[in-house]
Amino acid sequence: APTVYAAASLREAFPEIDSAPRFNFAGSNQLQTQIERGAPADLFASASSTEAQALFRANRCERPVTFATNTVVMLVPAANPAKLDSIYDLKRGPQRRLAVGTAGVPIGAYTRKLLARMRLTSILSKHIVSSEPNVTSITSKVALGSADAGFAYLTDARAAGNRVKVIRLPKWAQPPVRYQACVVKRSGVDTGGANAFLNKVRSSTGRRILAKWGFGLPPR
Amino acid sequence: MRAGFTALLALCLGVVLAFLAIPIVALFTEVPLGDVPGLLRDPVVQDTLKVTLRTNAIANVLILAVGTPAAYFLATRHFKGRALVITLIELPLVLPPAVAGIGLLAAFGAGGLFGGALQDQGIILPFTEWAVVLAVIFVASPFYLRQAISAFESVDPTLHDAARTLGASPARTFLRVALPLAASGLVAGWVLAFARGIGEFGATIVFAGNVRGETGTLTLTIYEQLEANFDVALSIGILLVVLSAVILLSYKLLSWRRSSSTSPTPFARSSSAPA
Amino acid sequence: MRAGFTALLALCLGVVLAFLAIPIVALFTEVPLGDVPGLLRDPVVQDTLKVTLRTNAIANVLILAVGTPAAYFLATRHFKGRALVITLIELPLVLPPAVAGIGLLAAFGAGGLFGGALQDQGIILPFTEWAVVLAVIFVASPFYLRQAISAFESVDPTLHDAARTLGASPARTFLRVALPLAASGLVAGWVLAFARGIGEFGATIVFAGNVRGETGTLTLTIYEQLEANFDVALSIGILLVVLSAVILLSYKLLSWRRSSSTSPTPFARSSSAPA
Amino acid sequence: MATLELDLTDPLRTFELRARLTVGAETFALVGPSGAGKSTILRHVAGLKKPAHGRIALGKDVWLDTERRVNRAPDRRSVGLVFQEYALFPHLTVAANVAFGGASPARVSELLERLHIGHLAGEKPTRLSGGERQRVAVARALGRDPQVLLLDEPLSALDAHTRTAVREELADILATLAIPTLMVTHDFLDASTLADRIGVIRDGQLHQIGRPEELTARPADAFVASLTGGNLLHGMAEGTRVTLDDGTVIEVAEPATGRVGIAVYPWEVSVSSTSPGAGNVLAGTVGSITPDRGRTRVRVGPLVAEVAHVDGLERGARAFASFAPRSARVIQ
Amino acid sequence: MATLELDLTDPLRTFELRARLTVGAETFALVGPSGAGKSTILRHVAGLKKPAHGRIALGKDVWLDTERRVNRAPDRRSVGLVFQEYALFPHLTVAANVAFGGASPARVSELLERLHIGHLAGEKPTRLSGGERQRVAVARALGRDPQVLLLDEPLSALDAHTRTAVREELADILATLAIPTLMVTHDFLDASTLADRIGVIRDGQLHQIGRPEELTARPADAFVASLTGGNLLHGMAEGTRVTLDDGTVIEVAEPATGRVGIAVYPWEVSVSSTSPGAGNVLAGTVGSITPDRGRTRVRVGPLVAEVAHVDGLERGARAFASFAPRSARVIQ
Ligand SMILES: Nc1ncnc2c1ncn2[C@@H]1O[C@H](COP(=O)(O)OP(=O)(O)OP(=O)(O)O)[C@@H](O)[C@H]1O
Ligand SMILES: Nc1ncnc2c1ncn2[C@@H]1O[C@H](COP(=O)(O)OP(=O)(O)OP(=O)(O)O)[C@@H](O)[C@H]1O
Ligand code: MOO
Ligand SMILES: [Mg+2]
Ligand SMILES: [Mg+2]
Repeated sequence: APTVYAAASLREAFPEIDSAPRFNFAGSNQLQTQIERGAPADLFASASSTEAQALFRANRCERPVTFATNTVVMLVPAANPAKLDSIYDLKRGPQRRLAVGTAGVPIGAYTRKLLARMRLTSILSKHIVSSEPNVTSITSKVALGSADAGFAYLTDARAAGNRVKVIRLPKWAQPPVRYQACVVKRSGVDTGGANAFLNKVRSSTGRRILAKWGFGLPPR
Repeated sequence: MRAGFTALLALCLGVVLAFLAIPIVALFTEVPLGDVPGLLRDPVVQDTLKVTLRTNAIANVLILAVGTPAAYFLATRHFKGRALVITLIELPLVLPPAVAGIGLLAAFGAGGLFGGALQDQGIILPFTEWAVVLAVIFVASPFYLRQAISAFESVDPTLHDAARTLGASPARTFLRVALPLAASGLVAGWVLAFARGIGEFGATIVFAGNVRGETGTLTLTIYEQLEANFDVALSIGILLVVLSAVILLSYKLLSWRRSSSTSPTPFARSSSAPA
Repeated sequence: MRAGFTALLALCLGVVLAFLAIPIVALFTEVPLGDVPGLLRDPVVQDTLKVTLRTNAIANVLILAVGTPAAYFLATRHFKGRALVITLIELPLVLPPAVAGIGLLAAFGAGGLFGGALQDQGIILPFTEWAVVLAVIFVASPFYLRQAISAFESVDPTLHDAARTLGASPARTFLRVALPLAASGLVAGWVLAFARGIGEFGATIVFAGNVRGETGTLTLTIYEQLEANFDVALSIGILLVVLSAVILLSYKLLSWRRSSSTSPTPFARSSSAPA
Repeated sequence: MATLELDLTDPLRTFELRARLTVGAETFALVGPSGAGKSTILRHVAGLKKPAHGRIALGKDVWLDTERRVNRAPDRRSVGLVFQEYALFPHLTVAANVAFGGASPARVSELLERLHIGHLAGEKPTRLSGGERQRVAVARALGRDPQVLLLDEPLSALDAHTRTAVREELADILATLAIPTLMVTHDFLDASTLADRIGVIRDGQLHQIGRPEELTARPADAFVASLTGGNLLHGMAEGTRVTLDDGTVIEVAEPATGRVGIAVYPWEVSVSSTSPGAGNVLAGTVGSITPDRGRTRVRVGPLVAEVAHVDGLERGARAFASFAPRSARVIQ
Repeated sequence: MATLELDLTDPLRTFELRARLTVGAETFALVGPSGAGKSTILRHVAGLKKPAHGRIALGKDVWLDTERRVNRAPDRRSVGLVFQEYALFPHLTVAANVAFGGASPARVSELLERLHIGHLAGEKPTRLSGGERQRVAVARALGRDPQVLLLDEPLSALDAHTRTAVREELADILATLAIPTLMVTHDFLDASTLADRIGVIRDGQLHQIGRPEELTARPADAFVASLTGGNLLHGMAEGTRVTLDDGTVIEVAEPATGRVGIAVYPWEVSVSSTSPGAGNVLAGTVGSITPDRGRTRVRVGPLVAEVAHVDGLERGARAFASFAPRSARVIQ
């Protein structure tokens, strides 16, 4: 079975598509670094095009393909102690504690883009911001109540279940969140296995499962 | 005033105990304890448990097998630079695990000091099970070595001499005298090293990644599962707390039984810690 | 055959040393050492350094101030349940830091056991400097306590009795006899605790988050910069290695000078480890 | 000078300690086997251990009274305790050790001079010889000007030849102090040189109290007999005739019945190669022959004799040891 | 039985150890102050320490020859070593301790019986008394059937009263062994009871070798004089007249010149309250008066005397100690 390095946000969907591969879920940029450092990955599934394209340019993987899209949302703890009902609440009121991805990780980059479009960049300096290395730690901060709010993907909100509440963000502000996958180039790579898995992801079953977990789907 | 001093001491102890106990107690309040067994049957947890046990078993066997003779050498032989060697052995103790992970990558990773040579042999260490083993050895072995050296040092050297004049070779002296007499100290060191290895995170995530069924240990899984399956993460946490407490307590009971049956000074203050 | 035994021991030691030294050496080969000072002047690193020093200073002061009397109490008083208390104190040693972080959250986080009560007082711990301090105390204090207990235990109790019959109150006996005689053991324990605190990651990230200038410590920054700015991560890593080595070595030199000037038995084997 | 009175009961591990003593301005030696409870009594007096019941008073000053719930802390009792291994503070100089109890610098110098260790004032205890350490320990105990002095085996850590000198010196110091002094020792010569009275303690009980020569003259039990240097024989008594276990019949001074021990001192035994006509005679093989302080120690069978000459006797030869009936002290 | 020959040079911390000895089937005692190098010699013989130069041989069997680069490991030398604190293996039973050297179970039982500790075979050493431990240590050393026996202060860890009994027992064992035996002790009585010859060592040099009575008769130096129990006086000699440091003039047997020591044994000193006409007389204050083994020990000024009676003498009184000129042994 191939070894699949995938963005943390894919943690629920991928094993459901096929539980055979060995998975490594982490921040996309962390996985990119690991592959650059010789990690024995066969397939890389990134939460943005940046990481996959970087590997492709370095001739460390085949041409990346887009297989899913996602939506950035704001999460608040189920109890919502800071009483946040909209992102605009962050412009007012007292200092809040926010969990935001670091600029280097896809979710962090998307969040900053989104806030820029909404002209809300100031909230990153107004509030206490914890820089998180991947979506997992963002959602967990919110789920555990140590952050009053966090920015993550819609899909993570689903996974976190009833511990968090989703606050949708305007469609017009959404950056294009494109998940790209590429087959790794290295000696001993399991190209066959990697392609087989990638095909499963892009098959209709795969697309159905991705959709079930809240991902958007690129046109066929 | 003088009763005050003891009261002050007791107060400090109370503060310490409260502070250390509260988070552990709180852990148990967060999760429906009845669900724990079910959550632990989750295949992710099962995989993780297997990886953790396998890698730690290998690492601990290596630590004991190579570390014990090395510690004996350091405890009984005197040579120039011995202090430096011991400092080197203790260095990983004070090294942040992430830095240790970077160091391991720099040494054995692709493009690392030895990475190329290893790769030519077809050996890839980073992000494999062996990377976990190496990471655990690197961070945990100093705990064992340190305690083992002092355990061997505290064996009365005249017992060693006595064995030699009674016709025992150096190897037999080691096996029949030094080893049994240092045993409780060695076990104490091993308990610490084992615990440190089980809890290892930083060096592993950097050097081995978190590949399910391969390098994904219990501790890594806790971080990964914190988001979605908070209850799974907590269950693993509780499993680890209980495991740790059982190991610690059984070691205590063991050494307490030993010492109470052979203690030469019945009024010596009972030693608290595996010192 | 008999030369073989010593050779075997030396071989094991060689393997241990090589394995522990290689990653540390490799670390230095990875980064252009000339750039390190420049990288360390990066404002991110500066902020981080300040947070690390401030939080660790507070944590260490608290550990020493409260831990020392508590350890003295445990070392000199005998009461029922003492073994249990000591096990409780050692439990955080074997607790994975992430679990410790969850425990701290469960205790002091919003919605935690005491979180509500604290919040009513206007105290919110997560994402603040105090959360880092608590996390450091929780994971590091057992190292100090454990060593401090055994340091106080190894002070000959008849010296304590002697001080009392010479008219010293319990407090004076503690200050003039127990403290100076246990000093080197206390420092050894403190070195370990300090190092553990500086390297702390798991509990901090879970409980305190990574807020720049507030909870972003050196170790957290290493993880954060590992992908973004590997050279910065490495520079911090090297800074920490050097810092650790300096602390260890200066402690060794200190205790070596002490012991060589007052050692009662000139032929006692020189004690290696701050045991 | 006040008198130290103590009356204690304390259940120890294997027996109950009971001690009742009055010590004036004199030195009282507690002698007894290991584990008899000697050190425990000193710890009671110093306040380092609390007995189950009892009373300790120095004159009118009550240090302990379990009935009235009085129990002064050690630092509030005026005692000087010299510990068996001296328990000097290893991190302090000799002068600082002596000053620990509150002695002024002048008093410290005076004490050091008096004990001939003035030149060691700046040394650390670990660099001293056994005899020097002992002197520091005594100086430190005296530094508090105690009203009671306690010495726990003050000479046992010393070499055989240092011991003689230190013993005489200590004797002079104790003679000038004139405060109640309780001393523990294993050695009868130490006790008889240093103490005015000796109490023999075994299993927590004071079995015999008396001046050294009284103990030698009438050892109350086998322990005292062997402590004072006597040989011990066993047998069945019927009046003044005792049939020893090897069948020999001897005459003793005091009549007794049943199983008894017989103490015979070496210096009251004669040895010859031919059987003497009179007295009690034991035949046996000659064991070790040792010159000892102007006399010769010879072992013949079960008896050690100290005699002026051993003409014609050799190891392994047959010989006869004899002693007068009044030298055969009966021990029940 | 082979003879043990040794000839060693070894620079130690503060002096150079030099020892040249031949020990036949006898017991040789090394006596000397702490740090003299006694234990070091035993360690050399056992092979636990290598001297800088030298040769050790048992008959034709060469154990060490630094010139020929021969140096047998300790386990290949046939020695039994009884350590000062016995060094019993605390984790093994008494029987297992004795069997450690390879003795068969039958031999182990035999040794235990011979040393009267058969009933302790199953005990751990920590549960034994001092005397019992000593016996186990001897049994263990004998368990290897060594051709050389080494004893490092075998009695020093024992109580004064256990010591006498164990000493006599050990004397019997050594007498029957008949192998070269080297023993270290601080105590002259131990040495003279157990050993055939005594070597007095100080600062690594053997100062005097002889039988016990020879050492007493002619102590070679101040150390031997005090070891054998003598008083030591100092003064300036001119022929057979010596002016002591306090001004008293005495007569000695052998002529000498310059600064000398004078050894006088207590049992050759008489004491009286009036000045005797003849002999050497020292006046002084009476110090301690102690009954000691059938005699009385009295200190008068700098002299200790052992006399039969002290009629009319009291501590603090003035008295006269006298001794014959031939009792005043001159020490250069
Ligand atoms: N705190 C205690 N509680 C109960 N029993 C004790 C305590 N301390 C000592 N003992 C017991 O009391 C007995 C007397 O001990 P102690 O130290 O007084 O003996 P000792 O006569 O001084 O012996 P030694 O000559 O060996 O010093 C011992 O048998 C010991 O086991
Ligand atoms: N390995 C060594 N190297 C150098 N010097 C040593 C060594 N071992 C001991 N010494 C020194 O040699 C001297 C003799 O020591 P040794 O133990 O033989 O004395 P000892 O006569 O047995 O004394 P004691 O009666 O106290 O046991 C001491 O002064 C010690 O400092
Ligand atoms: O790569 Mo992620 O899924 O933004 O943490
Ligand atoms: Mg005692
Ligand atoms: Mg010695």
